[in-house]
Parts: sequence; C-alpha cells; structure tokens
Amino acid sequence: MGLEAYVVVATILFGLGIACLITRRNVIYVLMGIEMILNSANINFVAFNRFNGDGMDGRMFAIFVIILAAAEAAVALGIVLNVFQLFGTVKPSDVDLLRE
Amino acid sequence: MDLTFNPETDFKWLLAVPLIPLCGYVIQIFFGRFLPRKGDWLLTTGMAVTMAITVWMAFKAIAATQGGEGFFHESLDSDFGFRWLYATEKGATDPLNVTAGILYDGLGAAMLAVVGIVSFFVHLFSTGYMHGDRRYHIFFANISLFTVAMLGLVLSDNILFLFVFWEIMGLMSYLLIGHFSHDPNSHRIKQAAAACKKAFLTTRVGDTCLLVGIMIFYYHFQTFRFTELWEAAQTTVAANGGEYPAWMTAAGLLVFGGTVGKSAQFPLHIWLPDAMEGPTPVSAMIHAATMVAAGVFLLGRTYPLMSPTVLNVVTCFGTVTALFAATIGMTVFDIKGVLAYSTISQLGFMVAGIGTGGLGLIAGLFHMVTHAFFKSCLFLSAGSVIHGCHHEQDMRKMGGLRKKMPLTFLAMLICTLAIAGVPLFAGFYSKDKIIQSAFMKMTHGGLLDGVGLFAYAGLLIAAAMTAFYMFRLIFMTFFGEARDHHVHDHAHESPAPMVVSLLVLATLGMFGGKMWLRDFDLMGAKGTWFEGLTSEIDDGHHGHGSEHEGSVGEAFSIDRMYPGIAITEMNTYVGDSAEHFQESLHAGHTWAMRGSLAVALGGILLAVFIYLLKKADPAKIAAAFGEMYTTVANKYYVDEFVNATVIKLQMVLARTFKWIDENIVDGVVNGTGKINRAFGFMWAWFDSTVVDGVVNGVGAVTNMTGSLVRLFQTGRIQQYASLAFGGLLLLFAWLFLA
Amino acid sequence: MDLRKQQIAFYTALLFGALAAMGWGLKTAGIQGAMFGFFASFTLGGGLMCIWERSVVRSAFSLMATFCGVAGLFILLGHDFLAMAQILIYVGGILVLILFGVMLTPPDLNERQLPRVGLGVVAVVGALAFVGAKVAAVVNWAQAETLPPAETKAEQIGAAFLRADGYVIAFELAAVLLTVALVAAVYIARRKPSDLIDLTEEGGY
Amino acid sequence: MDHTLLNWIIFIPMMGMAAILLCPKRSVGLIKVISLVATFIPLVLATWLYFVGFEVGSPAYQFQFMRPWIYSSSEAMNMKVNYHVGVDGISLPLVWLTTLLLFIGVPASFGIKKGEKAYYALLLLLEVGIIGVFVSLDYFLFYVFWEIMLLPMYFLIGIWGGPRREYAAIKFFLYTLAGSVLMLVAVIALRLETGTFSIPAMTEIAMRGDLLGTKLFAGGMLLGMKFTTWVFWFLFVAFAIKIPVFPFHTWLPDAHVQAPTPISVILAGILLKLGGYGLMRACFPIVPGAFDDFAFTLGVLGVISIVYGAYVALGQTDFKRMVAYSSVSHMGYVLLGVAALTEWGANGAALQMFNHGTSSAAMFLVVGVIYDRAHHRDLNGFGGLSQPMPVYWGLTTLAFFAALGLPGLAGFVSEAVTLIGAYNAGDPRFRVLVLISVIGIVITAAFLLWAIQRVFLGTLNEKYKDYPDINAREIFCQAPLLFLCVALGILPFYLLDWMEGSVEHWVSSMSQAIQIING
Repeated sequence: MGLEAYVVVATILFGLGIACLITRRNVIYVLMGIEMILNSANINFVAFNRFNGDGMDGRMFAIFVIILAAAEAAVALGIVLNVFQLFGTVKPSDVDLLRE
Repeated sequence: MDLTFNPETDFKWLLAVPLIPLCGYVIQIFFGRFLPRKGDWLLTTGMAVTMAITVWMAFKAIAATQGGEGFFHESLDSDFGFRWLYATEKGATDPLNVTAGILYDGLGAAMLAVVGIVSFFVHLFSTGYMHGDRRYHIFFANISLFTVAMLGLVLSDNILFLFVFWEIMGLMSYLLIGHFSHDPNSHRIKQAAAACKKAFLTTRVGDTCLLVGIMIFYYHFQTFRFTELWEAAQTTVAANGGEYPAWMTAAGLLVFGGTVGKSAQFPLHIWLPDAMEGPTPVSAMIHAATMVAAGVFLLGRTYPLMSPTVLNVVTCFGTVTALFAATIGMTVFDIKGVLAYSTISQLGFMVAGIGTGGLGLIAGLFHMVTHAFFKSCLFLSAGSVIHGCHHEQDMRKMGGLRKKMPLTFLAMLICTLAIAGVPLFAGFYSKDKIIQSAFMKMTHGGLLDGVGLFAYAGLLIAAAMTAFYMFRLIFMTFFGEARDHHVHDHAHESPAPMVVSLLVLATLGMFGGKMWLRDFDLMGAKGTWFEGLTSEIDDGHHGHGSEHEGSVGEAFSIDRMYPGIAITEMNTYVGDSAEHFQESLHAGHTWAMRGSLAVALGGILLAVFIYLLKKADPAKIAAAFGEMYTTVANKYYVDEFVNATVIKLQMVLARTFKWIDENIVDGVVNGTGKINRAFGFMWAWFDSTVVDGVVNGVGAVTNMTGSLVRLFQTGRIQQYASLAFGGLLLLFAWLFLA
Repeated sequence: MDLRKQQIAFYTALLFGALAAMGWGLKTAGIQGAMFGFFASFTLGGGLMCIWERSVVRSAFSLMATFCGVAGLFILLGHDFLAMAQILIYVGGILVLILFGVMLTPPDLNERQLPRVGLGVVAVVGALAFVGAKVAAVVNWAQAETLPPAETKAEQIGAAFLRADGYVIAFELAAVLLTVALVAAVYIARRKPSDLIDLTEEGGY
Repeated sequence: MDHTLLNWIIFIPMMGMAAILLCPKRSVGLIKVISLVATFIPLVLATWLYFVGFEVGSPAYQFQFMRPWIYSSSEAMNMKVNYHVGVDGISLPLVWLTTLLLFIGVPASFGIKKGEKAYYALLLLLEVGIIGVFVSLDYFLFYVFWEIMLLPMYFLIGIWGGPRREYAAIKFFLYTLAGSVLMLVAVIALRLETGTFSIPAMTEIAMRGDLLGTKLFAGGMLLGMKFTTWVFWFLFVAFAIKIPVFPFHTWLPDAHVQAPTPISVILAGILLKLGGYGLMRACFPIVPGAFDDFAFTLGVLGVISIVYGAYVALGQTDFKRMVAYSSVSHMGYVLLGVAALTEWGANGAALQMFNHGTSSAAMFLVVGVIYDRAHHRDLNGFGGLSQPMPVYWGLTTLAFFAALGLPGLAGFVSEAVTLIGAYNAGDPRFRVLVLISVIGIVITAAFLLWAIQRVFLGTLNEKYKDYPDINAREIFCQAPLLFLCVALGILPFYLLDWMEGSVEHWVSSMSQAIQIING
C-alpha cells in the first residue's frame, strides 16, 4: 500500500472527527471528536515518517501526541465535570459564558 | 570693599541668588506647616540675604560703569555652566546640547536688584497682610518659588532657559491668583478660580508664540545663547545687504507675541485685570513689578534680533495699549482695578519706548526699573488701604482716609506723583525719555514718521490720563468726606512690617530716578546711572559727540548692552545724518520735556478740579459721553468679544471633534462590526439550514444591539470549531487551487 | 424508517463497505492490502459509528474500534511499539476516562438528530474530499515497494529519548506536561463551583 | 555576549506568577507579597542595569543573550528562530519604566477585591510580555511576546473593568489583533525575503538597500506597489494602533475608561510606548526607503493626533476619557518627532515616550484616587475638592502641569526637543506641521486647567465635604512618578545621555540608508 492510502484514511478520519465535534450536542462527543482528529494526525505522522524515511521524527511526534492526548483527556474530563456542576448540563451550546 | 567683578567667585554668589529662595521653597512646601509662624520668617530671612547679594552685585556694576568700563559678564566664558540636555558625552559646543550659564550685565544687574528688593519687601509686607490666612505657608512657598523663577529669568544667558523660567513664573502666577479659590471663607472663590485659569491660558497663547519664535531662530542660527544670537543676527543682516530677511521679521513678531502675553499688551491684556483676584502682595510683585516686566526684559534681551518692521509693530501695540488702558483706568472704581489698568498702560509705555529704538530702548528699560518700585509701592499701599478697610475695594465707599492712615497716604502720594510724571520723582525721568524717543522717531530723517507721530501723540495723551486717574484715585480714597461710615470708622493704619515696606519702596520710588542720575543733574542731561550701565557714555565714536558730550545721545551706541553688536547700523535710524540726528535730539529733548510737563500738570489739575474741589460732577461728565463712556467702562467689551469668538470657537471645535470621534471615526469601527453582524446573520442562516446548528443563535444574533462583543462572541465552542475548520479549508483551497 | 431498521441498514452498509475495502486491498497489494483494508474500515467504521450512535456508551465503544484500527495501521507501517502504545494508552486509558465521564454525566438520548449529523458528515467529508482530490492531484506519492523494510525497536526509541542529541527535551517536556496535567485534572475536578470567579458580578473596580 | 541578566528581568515575574498560582486562593496577603517581590526584583535589576551595567552612550546592543530556539536539520524547513535579547539606549529606559510601573501597579491594585489570585498572576504575565517585547532582538520572539502581552490585558480589562468592560476589552483585543495579523504577515514576508528573523540582521540588509522583495515578487512589486511599501504600511498600522495614532485610536478611550486604575496606568504608561518603540526598532529601520516616501504623511498623522486629541479631550466630561485623549495628543509628538528624522526629533520622541509614561501614569492614578472615593468621573459633578484634599490637589496639579509641558517639568523637555527637531527636518513642510501642532499646546493647557477648575477649585460640593485626603498608599504610588517628572525636567541628561548613542546611530544610519536607496 502506498502513502496515498494512509493519507486518505487519515483525512477521512479527520473529517469524521470534525463532524463529530461540531454536530453532536454533548461535551463528551466533542472530546471524542478531538481524539479522532488526533488519531488522524498520528496516522499521518507515522505514515509520512515511514515513507519519507526521515529518521525518527515522525514517530517521536506520534508518541508525543499520544501523551498529549492522554493529558488532554484527563484535563478535559475534569472540565466537563466542572461544567456539569456549574451549569447542570453538558450541552456545549448552553455553555456560552465566553460571550459575556 | 572690593567692588570689581571677579568671575571666579561672583558667579557663585549670583548662582546663590536664586538657590537661596529655592531651598527655602523646598523646606517650606514640605515642612512649612510644622514650623513656628508657619515658616514665614525663614523665607523672609532668606530673601533678605538674596536682596543683600543682588544689591551688592549691583554696586559692583555701578562701580564698573563709573570707572568708565563696560560691564558685561558671561559665566560660560569662565566655563561656569550647566549642561542641561547632555552631561557627559556631548561637548558644550555640540548644537544638540544646551548649556545654561549666567549672563550678568548692566540690564541684568539693575533688574536683579529690583527683583531682589521688591521681593523682599513684598515678603515682609505679606507677613502682616496675609496674617491668619488659611494657606499661609503655601502662599509663602509660592511667592518664594516665583521669586526663584524671576531671578533665574534675569540671570539666564540663553533664550530657552529664559523661556523655562518664564513659564514657571506663569505657573506660580496661576497658583497665586488662585490662592483664594481654595478658601471656603472667600466670597470670590469662583472668580478667583476662573481668573487663574484665564491668566495662565491667555499668557500661554503668547508663550506658544514665543516658543515658535525661539524655534525659528534656533533653526536658522543653531544656538539659544543671547550673545551668539546677536552676532548671528548681525552677520545675517550684513550678508543680506543690510536688510532683515522676512523670516527674521516673522520670528521677531512671534517673540514679541510672548511679550504681548506676559506683559499684558493689547489684545492679550484681558488676564491682568482679572488677576487682581489674587492677594494684593501678589498683585504688587507679580502683576506690577516683576513678571509683567519680564516681557519688557525679553524685548531688551532680543532687541538686536528685531527688524525695523517688528519695532514699528511693537511701538504701535505699546501705544495702543497705553492709551487704551489709560481710558479704562479713568472709569474704574475698584482701587486695585485702577492700578491694574494703570499697570497695563505703563507697560504699554515701556513697550512703545523700546519699539522706537535707540534711546527708547534705554528709556523703556529704565521705565521698567522705576515703575517696578513705584507701582509695587502703589499696590502695597492699596493693599494696606484694603486691609485697613476690611477688604473693601470700592473707592466709592472710601474717602477721607488720610487722617486714619497717614503713612500709607504718604507712601501712596509719593508714588502717585512718580507715576504721574512730576519732575524730581522717578517716573518723570523715564517717561520723559520715552516720549522724547517717540518724538525723535517722529521726526527722524527730516520726515514725518507715521508710527512715530502716533506714538508721540498717543503717549502724551496717555500720560495726561495717567496723571488724571491716579490723582482721582488719591482724591477719592484719601480726601473728602467719608462716604461709607462703616468702612471709615473701622479703618486703621496697618501693622509695622507693612508700613515699613511701604515707606522703603516709596523712598525708592521718589529717589529712584535721581539715584540713577550720575550727578544729580536735574534734567538728566548728563545721562543716568542706568544708561551708564547699558550704554557707552564717555566717547563719541559714532561721530555724534558734540557739545552734548556724555549726553543721552550716546544711548544709540548701546555698546555695553550688546557688546560687539553695532546696533546703530541695524535699527530704525539707519541713514540718518549726524546733523539730522543732533537736530532731532535737541528738539526731542525740548519738546518731550515741555509736552510731558504740560500733560502731567494738566491731568493733575483736572483731577483736582473734579475730585478735590468738586467743581464738576463726574457722573454728569460720564453721562455727557454717553455710549462712549459705557463702552470704556465695560473695557471696550474685549472680554465679551473674546468669549464670543475665540473661546466659543474652541468649544465648538472641541464639540465637533468629539462628535466626529464618537460618530465617524468610531462609527467606522462599529460599522465594521455591523458588517460582521451581517456575516453573523449569514452564518446563522447557514448554521440553521445546513448543519441545523445553533437555532438559538438567530435569536442571540438578533438580540445583539450594536454590541460589538456579541458579534464575534457567540460563546459556543462548536461554532468556533466550525469556523476554524472553514478557515482551514479556505487556506488549503488558496494554497493548492490558486 | 424506524430505529431498528435504520440500525440494520447502517451496519449492513458498514459491513459491505469493509468487505469492499478489503477486496480492493487484496486486489491491489495482496494480503498486505487486505490487511490494510481491514484496519482502515475498522478505523473509519468506528468513527462513523461513534458519530451515528444515539447512546454515548455505544459511541465510546465504537471509538475503541477506531483506536484499534489505528493501531493496526501502525503495525502495517512497521511501528509495532507505537501500535502497542496506542492500544495501551488510548484503549486502556483514554477510553476508560471517557467512560467515566459518560457515567458521571446524564445521558440525553434525544440530542442526536439524524439530518444534522448526516449533513454534517457529508459536508465535512465532502469538503475534505474535494480539497483532498485537488491536493492529491499535485502530489507525488511514495510507494511501499520502493522502500526498505521499517525497523523500529523499543530499545531504539528508548535510546533516542535519552540521548543528548536525541529527543531528551521532548521527553522531559512530556514528563512535565503529564505531571502538570495530572495535578491540574485533580485540582479542577475537586474544585467547587463557588470557587470560580463570579463572572456575572458587576465591575470589580 | 552571554549576559543572563535580561533573562532574569523577563522571567522573574513569570516565576512569581507560578508561585502565585500555587498559592491557595484565599491567602490574598501572601499573593500580594509575592507580586510585590516579583515586581521589585526586576526593578532592582533594571536599576542596576541602568546605572551600573550599561555602557552609557554606546550605540550597540548590550547585555545580549542568544540561543538557538526553533531550528531543524532540514535546510528547507529551517525557521532559524533564535532566542535573542539585548538592550540599547532606546529600549533600556523603557524597560526600566516598565519595571517601575509594574511595581507601582501592584500596590495600586490593593483596592481590587475579587479574583485577586488571577489578577496578580495576569499582571505578572503582562510584565513578562512587555519586557520581552522591549528586549527581544528576534522578530519571531518579538511577535511571541507581543501576543503574550495581549492576552492578560484582555482579561484584566474584561474581568476587572467597569460596567462596559466586555465591550472595551473585545474592542481592545480586536484592534490589537488586527494589528498583529498585519504584523505577522509582514514578518513572514520579511523572513522569506531576508532569510532571517533577526532584527539587527534584517536592519543591516535593509540599510544596505538590499531589501527589495524581488525574491517573493517579480520586480519587487505587488499590485502596483513596492514590496517595501506593503511591509511598511502593514508594520506601521500594527504599531500605530498601539500608539495610538489617529484614526486608529478609538479603542483607547474605551479601554481606559473601563479598565481598573492600575491597568489604565500600565496601559497609558507602557503599552502605548510599545507602538512608538516598535516603529523605531522594528518598522522604520527595516524599510527606510518607504519611510522616506511617507515621512510627511506620518508627520501629518502625528500632528492630527496632537491637535485633534487635544480638542476631543477639551470636549469631554468624563475625567478618565479626557486623560485618555490627552494620551492620544501626547503620543502624537512621538510620531512627529520620529517622522522628522533629525537627531533632536528622534531624541525628543524617545524622551517623550518615557515622560509621557510617567506623567500620564500619574494622571491616571490621580483619577483613580477620586474615583475610589466618589465612584463617578463626571468632571462637572465635583467642585472645590482642594478644600478637603489639599495634598491630593497639590499632587494633581503637579501631574497635570507635567503633562501640559510646563518648563521645569519633564514634559516640556521632550515636547520642545521634539518640536525643535521637527522644525529642523529636511522637508520644509514639517515647519508648517510644527506651526499647526503648537495649537495643541494651548488646547492641552486649556482642558487640563479647566478640569482642575471644575474638580478642585471654586465652591465645595457639600457631598464631598468629608472626603479623606489622599492616603499613604496612594502617595507611595504617585511619588516616584512625580519625582521623575520633576527630576527629568531639571536633569534630562539622566535619560538623554543614555539614549544619545543609540538615537544618534539610529538617525545617521537611517539617513545613510535613505541616501543609498534613493541613489
């Protein structure tokens, strides 16, 4: 399989992530959408690393992204719980304090 | 005592002159209220020391002149200066640096002594007059700092530092005029508040002109130092074929603008009468003797830069002011008001005198010196009267006070005689010479000079009026019956410090003129001490030396005032032949003398006739003049005119610009916001149909009433994410499709 | 169409899609291609299911499919360590976290509206496909046959992480990041709403 | 080459911020002490740098520190961003002023009673950003610090501001962000063209006349305008918004009016200077040719700001708005002085930046004092306040007179030097500009004195009869600024000697570059 195929998969996964992020009405889905996007990025990193043979940069990036995702998920869930406590809802459209 | 000027030590003494009151100020402003007697003794003692130094230095100047030498010292010659803008890297010669030094010449010596003496006595007077004031210590601090600025102005050797001190004086004048605007017990609290602002702003207009003038001179000459400016002007004029370039005329007029503001010349005189809201000692010192004279002093310092056109303008402004203020002075009933207009009028005399050039320059500066003594004495006397009458200022309520306040009356009478131009009293000598100079200008070159004619006639009339209104003041206040018994019964002589100050200043006002005379020659034919300081007396190297050896004629070679600068070649008398010159000198001497004697006498007699003998009712005379009287009594409506035009225009401009700012400039910003709101609507539409997004968004967007915030901020992270994604797509599209 | 029929149709379509992908892979690159098709359909199918499902729990589990599929793709690319990390961290860590989140917040089964979700997917993927096609047209793609076999060992990665001229800074940074995130997550989760700055209060000054 | 002092000055506040974030929310006293310490140490270090470390009069960058920051092994993708900081005579006084004003800003904020922890943390972050901008010599770093500074300001206005704080904050944010975007575009273009992010290197290339834009665009032209012209206007607008120059000034009054007092002080005292500093450091020297083409336009904008700002201030009834517009007027001098490209003018502009920093900060503190007591700022609503508050009146008068350019106080030196410099400009049209700009001097005096009259003089408004006079904390905040106003009016060489070398070098190299470019 060529690089092209991996990139296509990554792109579609990215699109799905975006769609999940913007269409679902639950903060959890927003989180999941972000995870998909990160995963699509990871596929790209690893694939390009493999096909361009550029040392270990791509892999290292991927590892870093995974670490980041872990950290992000932990913090984000903390925020979700807080938001739920504060607003009594997890619908992002109801959480619009930023507007104030 | 050694009376030769020693640059090594004496410049340090001179530096101490402003520094002593400055230290006093610093102590007073921080600790004054904790000191016994609120610190007045401290500052007054300091001023006594200052006065002693100034007088001592002045004696050195006199001694030098009587030895027949010139007297002109610059501290920078002995490398004694203050590098202002750069202290280390830039040398003193770099045009970017301003090195301030002390210029001590005859004019400076005279003025410094005057300021020292008047300031000390005003301090002394104030210890009595201001007693019990709510802000007593602040008052002393302020007049002290004012004195510092005035002394610094006199001593400064460059025009930029002169400007610096000039403006600091403006600030102190502002604070002192507004002194009573902090006092809840004062019934004129609002007027004082308005007056101080008006004073500062009006003079600020003139000051700005002066600043621009300084800039223009700097641009062409690349220096601020007076001596270098004079030389550069001389070189420039010589290079220009003896003609003044047009820019010098413009710059000269702008510099004169500074004088117009500070010395209260028409049309910027409007602040000075209002400035009488300040305490009387302040009026005496700042608004009679020193600060307003600074404008005249400035003219003296910049005289070699002035082109003939400028000098003509100066003459006209001076004469108009002298006349104009004198007419108003005849109609005013406020005792300080009369003196205020009299001050404006006398300043007009000085300015006009300087404008006539040559002899007039000396005469104008001389008048500045004599006027400082008698006018400060007059003001202090008026203050004494007001103090005695429990802050009553209306002359119509006074009368018959001479028995109640004999010493005040004596002092005031002497000074009135002096200002009226009665021979033997100080004012006569100086005023007479001004008129003589105007006459000479009128007849110079055998032709009738229009400006000279105007000056001669106008100044004579003004002198007559001066004599009239000053005696009117004396008669209304001190003679006749007591008009208001309440005031009269409670009137009393002032305490000792005040009376002492009055009498000393009156003495100076009486003998001041004569003291300047070298040998008590009554008519001053031998020239005065003052001329000795400022002009070359003993030789006739300009070819005019004839039977009038050592006479005023030599005033034309103002060699000692501007060493190395050939003023003769540059002023209005260019082209005069020696014969014409002598003729006009003779004639001027005679005619000026006759004229000024006649008008002084006439004015006094008229005052005696109307106010002492009461042969005519002033009210009827006033009625006879009708509209004319009303106009004059209302100060020619200048204030009203200025309020209705200049001030109004500024306010209209301010409101217009404010409107533009809020509606047009900011309108563009909010308009951008509105466009974005339109995008917001579009987005909302897109959102609700395509992605079925934020239905509430439409409601929210519709609710955005002009608030820019909400246009951009829906607060919904999903919408933000969509926007970001859209932006990303656009970026890609642009990168790969373009 | 009722809910059940929708479900059946959707999963059927997914299944056929996966089969088609595998077949295409088999045809183009043999067994490796088939494996690629398998993992790719796992990945994308999981993503689609995640969006499509009504229940958050189901979505979360379908996300597991995505993660595993990605791990498979990593193996195909020769990076077995990464694949392992992917499974361990994503499936073992993040997914569990998400499930905790799901359990601690209330379900809302009515929030999914099919037209919106469908349109969203079509719009986004369509837009990406459009742009992607343009991109693909100008790119010269590398092929696997021309490349040497990949070699990644965990030791290599470990050494690279700790070598001074390697990725030691990234490693340290990751450590700090994780620590900070850990502390922050604990802190945020423990915080009471009353501790927050009251944003609705009128101006402080 | 490697002096770490500047790093300490930049990052000690950041350590302070971290310390504050670790503090419990309720120990407000501890937070205040930490902020005081974290602002005081940089002040001490900067003072040492100013008086001891810095070689006076030298035009070179001193106390440089450089480390590679963002590098890559592949040549094509190599950004070559360095962490490169250093000070010269133009930036050093501003760095010092920043540390001083932030130190003053902490006690001035003691009146704030909500969200103290976040407030002081943001304040310290703000200091990091501002100092970073002043000392960075790498355009990328410059941009990063520029943005770092933006964020805390947004929150400080938006959370702790007055009733319309959100509007003001977002307006400030959008305005500055718009400028930042333009700057970013210009920076990227410059990077692509010159191959470096280093400001000194870029300047050197430009001064040789080698910056033509031919690498990016054929013939160096884009849409009929020269590449350098584009860069010039992009950068100029970015910095002009910060100064602010007419017509980009309307964020300023809103931001000032809504911001809490200490933030107004910092905003007026330092943030506006970033614009002027940016022009002198990162805009004009990089495109001297375009600067020469538009110098007169800049002068006109400066004069419009001076006169227009003064008039609009005269028309205000809100105390703080009036002071805000006076800033517009005063900062106009900076542009006028720089545009004249004379040594006097540039010196005056640099001096004016510092002096406006002290006098306007003092004025905002003045307004804050009265607002704390009366809770309104309507100029017409006061009257006779000098009776209950004489010391306050005295300090106010001093601050106002310093602002209106009274000789003997600092404002005069810079205004006079600027005007003289502008009058001496090579372009005779500048003389007309100077003649127009002096209207601003009179009008400035008018609105300030009018304000004093309305607030302090005349009949006492009975409502304010019992107001306490200014207290020790407020005097402590004002005293250093007023002291600087007086001291630098009398001894301006304490600034000018330090600036001289750099400014002189700036002017001469600009003139040379213009000559080279114009042939």
